[in-house]
Amino acid sequence: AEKFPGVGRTATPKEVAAWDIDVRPDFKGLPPGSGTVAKGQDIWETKCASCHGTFGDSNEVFSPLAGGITPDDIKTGRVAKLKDPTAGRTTFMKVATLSTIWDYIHRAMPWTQPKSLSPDEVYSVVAFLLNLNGIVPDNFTLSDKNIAEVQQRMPNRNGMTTKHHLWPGNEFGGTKTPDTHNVACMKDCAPEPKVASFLPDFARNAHGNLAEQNRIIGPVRGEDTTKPAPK
Amino acid sequence: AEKFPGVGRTATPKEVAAWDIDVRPDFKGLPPGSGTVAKGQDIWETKCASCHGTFGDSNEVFSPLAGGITPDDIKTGRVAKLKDPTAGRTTFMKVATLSTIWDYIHRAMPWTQPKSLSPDEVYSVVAFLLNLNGIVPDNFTLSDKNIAEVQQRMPNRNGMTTKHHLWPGNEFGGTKTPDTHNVACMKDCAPEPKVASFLPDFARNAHGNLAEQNRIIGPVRGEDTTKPAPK
Amino acid sequence: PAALAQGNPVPTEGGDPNILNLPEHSTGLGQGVNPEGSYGMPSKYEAHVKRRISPGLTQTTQASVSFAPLQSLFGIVTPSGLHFERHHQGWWDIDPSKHRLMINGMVKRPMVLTMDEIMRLPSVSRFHFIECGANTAAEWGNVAVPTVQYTHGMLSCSEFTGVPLITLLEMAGADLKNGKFVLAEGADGSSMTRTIPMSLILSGEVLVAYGQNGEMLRPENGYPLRLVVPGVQGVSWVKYLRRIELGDKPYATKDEAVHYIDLMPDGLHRQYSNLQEAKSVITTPSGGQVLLDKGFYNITGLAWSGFGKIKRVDVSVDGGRNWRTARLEGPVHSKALTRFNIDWVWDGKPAILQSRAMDETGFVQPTYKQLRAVRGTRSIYHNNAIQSWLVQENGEVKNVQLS
Amino acid sequence: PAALAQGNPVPTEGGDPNILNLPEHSTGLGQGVNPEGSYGMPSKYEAHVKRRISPGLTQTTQASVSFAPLQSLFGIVTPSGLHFERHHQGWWDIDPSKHRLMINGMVKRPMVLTMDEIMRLPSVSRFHFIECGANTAAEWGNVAVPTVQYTHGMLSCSEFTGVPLITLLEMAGADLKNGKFVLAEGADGSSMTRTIPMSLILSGEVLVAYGQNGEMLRPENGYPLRLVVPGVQGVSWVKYLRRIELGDKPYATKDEAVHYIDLMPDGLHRQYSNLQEAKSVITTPSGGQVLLDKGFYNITGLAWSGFGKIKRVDVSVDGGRNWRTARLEGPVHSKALTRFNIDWVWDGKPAILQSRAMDETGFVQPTYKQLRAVRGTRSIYHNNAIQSWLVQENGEVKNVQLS
Ligand code: HEC
Ligand code: HEC
Ligand SMILES: [Ca+2]
Ligand SMILES: [Ca+2]
Ligand SMILES: [Ca+2]
Ligand SMILES: [Ca+2]
Ligand SMILES: [Ca+2]
Ligand SMILES: [Ca+2]
Ligand SMILES: [Co+2]
Ligand SMILES: [Co+2]
Repeated sequence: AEKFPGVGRTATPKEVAAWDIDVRPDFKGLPPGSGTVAKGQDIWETKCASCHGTFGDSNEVFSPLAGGITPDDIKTGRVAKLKDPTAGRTTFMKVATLSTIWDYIHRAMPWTQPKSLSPDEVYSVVAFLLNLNGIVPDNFTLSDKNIAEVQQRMPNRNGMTTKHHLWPGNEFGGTKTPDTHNVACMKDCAPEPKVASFLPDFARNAHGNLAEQNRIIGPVRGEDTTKPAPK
Repeated sequence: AEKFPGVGRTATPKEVAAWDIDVRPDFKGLPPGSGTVAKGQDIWETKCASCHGTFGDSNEVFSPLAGGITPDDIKTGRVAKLKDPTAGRTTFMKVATLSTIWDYIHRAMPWTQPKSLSPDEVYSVVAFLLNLNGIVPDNFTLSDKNIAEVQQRMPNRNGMTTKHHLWPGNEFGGTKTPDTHNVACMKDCAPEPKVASFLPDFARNAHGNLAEQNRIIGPVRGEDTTKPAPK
Repeated sequence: PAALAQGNPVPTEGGDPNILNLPEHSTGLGQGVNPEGSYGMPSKYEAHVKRRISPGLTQTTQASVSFAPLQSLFGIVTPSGLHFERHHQGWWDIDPSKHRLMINGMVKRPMVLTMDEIMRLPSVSRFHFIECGANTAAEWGNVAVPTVQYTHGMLSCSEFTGVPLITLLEMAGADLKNGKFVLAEGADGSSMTRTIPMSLILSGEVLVAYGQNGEMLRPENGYPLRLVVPGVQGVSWVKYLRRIELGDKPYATKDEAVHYIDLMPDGLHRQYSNLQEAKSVITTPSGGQVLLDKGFYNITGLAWSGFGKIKRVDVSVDGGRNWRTARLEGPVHSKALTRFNIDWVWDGKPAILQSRAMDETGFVQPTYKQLRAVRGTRSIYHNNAIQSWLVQENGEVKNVQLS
Repeated sequence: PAALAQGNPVPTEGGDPNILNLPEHSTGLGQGVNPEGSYGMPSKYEAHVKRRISPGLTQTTQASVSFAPLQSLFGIVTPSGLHFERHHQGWWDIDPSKHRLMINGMVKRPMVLTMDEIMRLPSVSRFHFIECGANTAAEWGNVAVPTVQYTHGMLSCSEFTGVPLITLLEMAGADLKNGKFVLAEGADGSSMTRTIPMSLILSGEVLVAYGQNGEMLRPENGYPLRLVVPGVQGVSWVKYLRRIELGDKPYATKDEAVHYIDLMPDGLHRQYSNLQEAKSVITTPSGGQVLLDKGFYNITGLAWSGFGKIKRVDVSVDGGRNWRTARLEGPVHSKALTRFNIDWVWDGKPAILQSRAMDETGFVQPTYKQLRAVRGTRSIYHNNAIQSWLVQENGEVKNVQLS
């Protein structure tokens, strides 16, 4: 006998097809198709560049998608610039899995019309982005047949680790101990404290008048940041 | 040393006088003063009758204040009509303590202008209500001097008990056990149940359309009470 | 039952159009974060989930009540926007910077505190139910109202934050040896007064509260300050609290000498009947609802006791002949609502649903028969009898009482 | 400090005018119970207690965040109207009668359920915190924002009601031997996807939730259905949940392959870093607030851990040299906010306030020094370092970091 009679029904194949759109790192879920860099550029210029910039480098609507990658990164699978504390981080500097890009553009982009692109259009625009980042040549055609090979050129493909304590369960073989090991010392624990960082005076009002961000009663008030600090 | 330095201050005598207005059953808190039934009737007719009726018997804004009391009740201090399951219950049928009436009118009436009556006005209007209920004669003057005597004529002065389980603590010497002693029987506990009371069909829509009083999703819907029950 | 279409039919076009045709929210850009100064509200599809007034119950709106929609609530927290209301002289939105609390009576030093000062003191946060003493009053004699909103809706549960009243009394140098009763007084027109039990003050349970469900009390619930008297009927939870007086005798205030007194069959009234005994009610399925279909249902409801923690709740689907023990959501808080759930497969035949609460004192919620045998039918307050809901063959659920 | 007047001066006229002159609410008739169809709102005097946007943080409002006003909240419940918001492609108010949940992947029988059906299943109600993985991100390198609303306000706690996901997977005949990862997918424009840890599903902790604080989820929080993944960063609590897929490999979705990955000093990113480690923060007094006076204060704050219950919270007022253990409000719920309180008398001299949480695993919240020693300053996510607030002589409280 059913455990919950009357509740739920079998999904039809059509229904599963309509919603099961995810694409995994091993490319399970990827629909067949293909697209060229050139076609991708057309799509990009019509449907993407307004937000992301002609070269995927705009910071106006979202952080840059392209840039920061060297030919050597493509060889090693590690983006060297990620070690540079002063460098910005583009999407392609970070992402290890090409499936992620394909899947996300297919489900979510363009931002105002998600799911409006056909698979071939997605192949095209992904090809364009790969080209922008120097991963594939100008005349490249990306398809379900060669995408696994391109994955082998992803500049940060070796840039991920799951050796940490923050995944519940053993699936990724993370570490058993946390990163830090503070102890609950109660007396004379630290030297005389020294303030190393605080907001400069000129930023006093940068988040609006804090007097208006606290209740009008209570144990405290908000600082009137429209005026200099009282003596 | 103070336990909570900086928090709170001593109340001044003026402040305590302004707010400490309660009058207890032993008449602690009662301000001196007096008032006649006749003056009370004037006040009543100007300030009270519109809501409570000329004879304190209106049910329009609130349940009746006066009525239902016999001379015998005044003797025994128990209102006999309270045993009659068909009888309504007026304020003076129930109240045991005259202080309650004085205190409440003083703090809360007239409803739209609470605390507007002087002590003498309250004495007067209480005298009027006592007279309406046959407790004091027409020419009576109620005052702080004689109010304790009048208390001895309150028709339901012996009508209260604290012999119950519902006061936390021993102050009233209540009972130690609850009224009911159900047991958590699990199997074959009761005879075949018979429905003894339910709402008649004509009342189906008396509380509005119940379909609109339940969420539009969920395990259930609300009944469409604008239509007869489905078969 | 045949009366209602299945909620999830097998699709005729090879699929549910709600799946096959992607909705606009899957193919468009949604709204932005709420602009500064907005306060979030429920979905527009939740418009039916509202407090309601019981038709004809009161003659004015300022001495009146609005009932919480228990039939549509989950868990134990009552959203503050749906908290039941009970006013004796209307509600106010009081300027908290001008509100004061006075402590006087049998204290060494009568005191005045501002809200600022009260909020500087050591505070506690606790979940408690509040139930009007007159909750379920309409049902003492007979079935009178159709739904759990009207039968049990003068009931809510919140996380309250405030200062234990004992802290304030001690600050003022209270004479706790001779002081046996405390008067609490509000600042509204009625300046509501009630005698507060000393034992609950000494136990630290009574709070002078300003917080409710993480924010300040709502104006309808006494902003900026109310008394929280766990386990005791709501009328003692004095709103707009302005004064606390310590005395050696009880006060017999209007709402403990004319109302909130329980008429017994012998014509005596019980006075100072404060505590709410163990009680429970099934909220789904409940009166006025319609089951959509035969099959599996999760019966769910609420249990509570003014005497402490709920220990157990049993549920019957055959009008009290046989019972099964429900699952309680834990941790169970003392004097707080406790949510129970139990499985049920409805076979389409008539069924009578009941729940029966037991608290940590071992007290078991009574039947109507047991309760009336002692208290008759005219006592108005403290009706904690077991509620019966009749599920009819047509799926409609009726409020019924059994013989 | 001299800068501010005392809140409760000794009266010059022999009494506080707020006491001597009765306010209109003590001498008039108040408002009636709210009319049908209204939903209660906070006092007009609470207008400052609002969610806020951090200036310049995001370029759009639909891929953005609004912060909860932790500095003004009490207890552990976040009022739903003040719950923090985080959207990746805007929020929607979805018609729940058209919403569907699909279960597919490594199951015997892929399924479709309506909201009606989900709400018929056995449900549970539990308190859990939700914290954005990027909470406190701005502070990794240096002090960047002035108040606890902006430093820690991507944090809320609610009572969630829903069905354990494992119930649904079992219904669909899930292959729990080979199925090792679950994908959760939303119905919004981004159709947000995240890989959900199987261990938390098997433990029964992961919920398919529709209820939040007694009512339905708010539209901004995923109405009518969201995943609740206790202890895990908020991005996994997929809103507008439309699909659950069981698979044998992780999914590397955009928000676990491009964002919500933690950059380490060696240039490697940590992927699938899901849990929020033990953390705490003092909410009063906190940055941007001003103490009104010397004297007694109740230091209060919140502690939480994605690894279970909070065991203890210690507080320092001298920048971490000496510590005292705070009072915890109990019962303490697993993976829920826990409120702590501790007494403090401020002598008017500079003081540095810190709180330090310990969870039931024995893990102790780290200092900035300890955290940066392993993770550097560029990992964006999972900043759970001890927060320091400097109380200055003028009463103003500053967000500071110590060397
Ligand atoms: C109207 C503005 C807009 C348009 C047009 C648009 N995008 Fe985006 N795109 C965004 C925003 C905003 C985000 C970040 C969303 C978030 O926070 O999750 C984004 C994210 C992305 C990302 C993920 C980057 C990352 O690091 O997370 C990719 C890849 C992307 N867009 C590609 C495209 C492509 C391809 C198109 C056109 C087919 C396109 N976008 C059109 C605004 C836009
Ligand atoms: C505008 C209408 C109105 C006016 C005028 C008014 N009352 Fe009332 N009165 C009420 C209402 C309504 C209540 C019930 C309040 C409650 O529910 O707590 C009440 C309650 C009372 C009670 C308590 C009765 C009980 O059983 O609880 C007394 C005594 C009383 N009024 C006396 C007076 C007197 C004396 C005056 C005039 C000086 C007066 N009232 C003027 C409306 C009014
Ligand atoms: Ca069905
Ligand atoms: Ca899939
Ligand atoms: Ca002071
Ligand atoms: Ca007094
Ligand atoms: Ca009440
Ligand atoms: Ca997040
Ligand atoms: Co009343
Ligand atoms: Co993000």
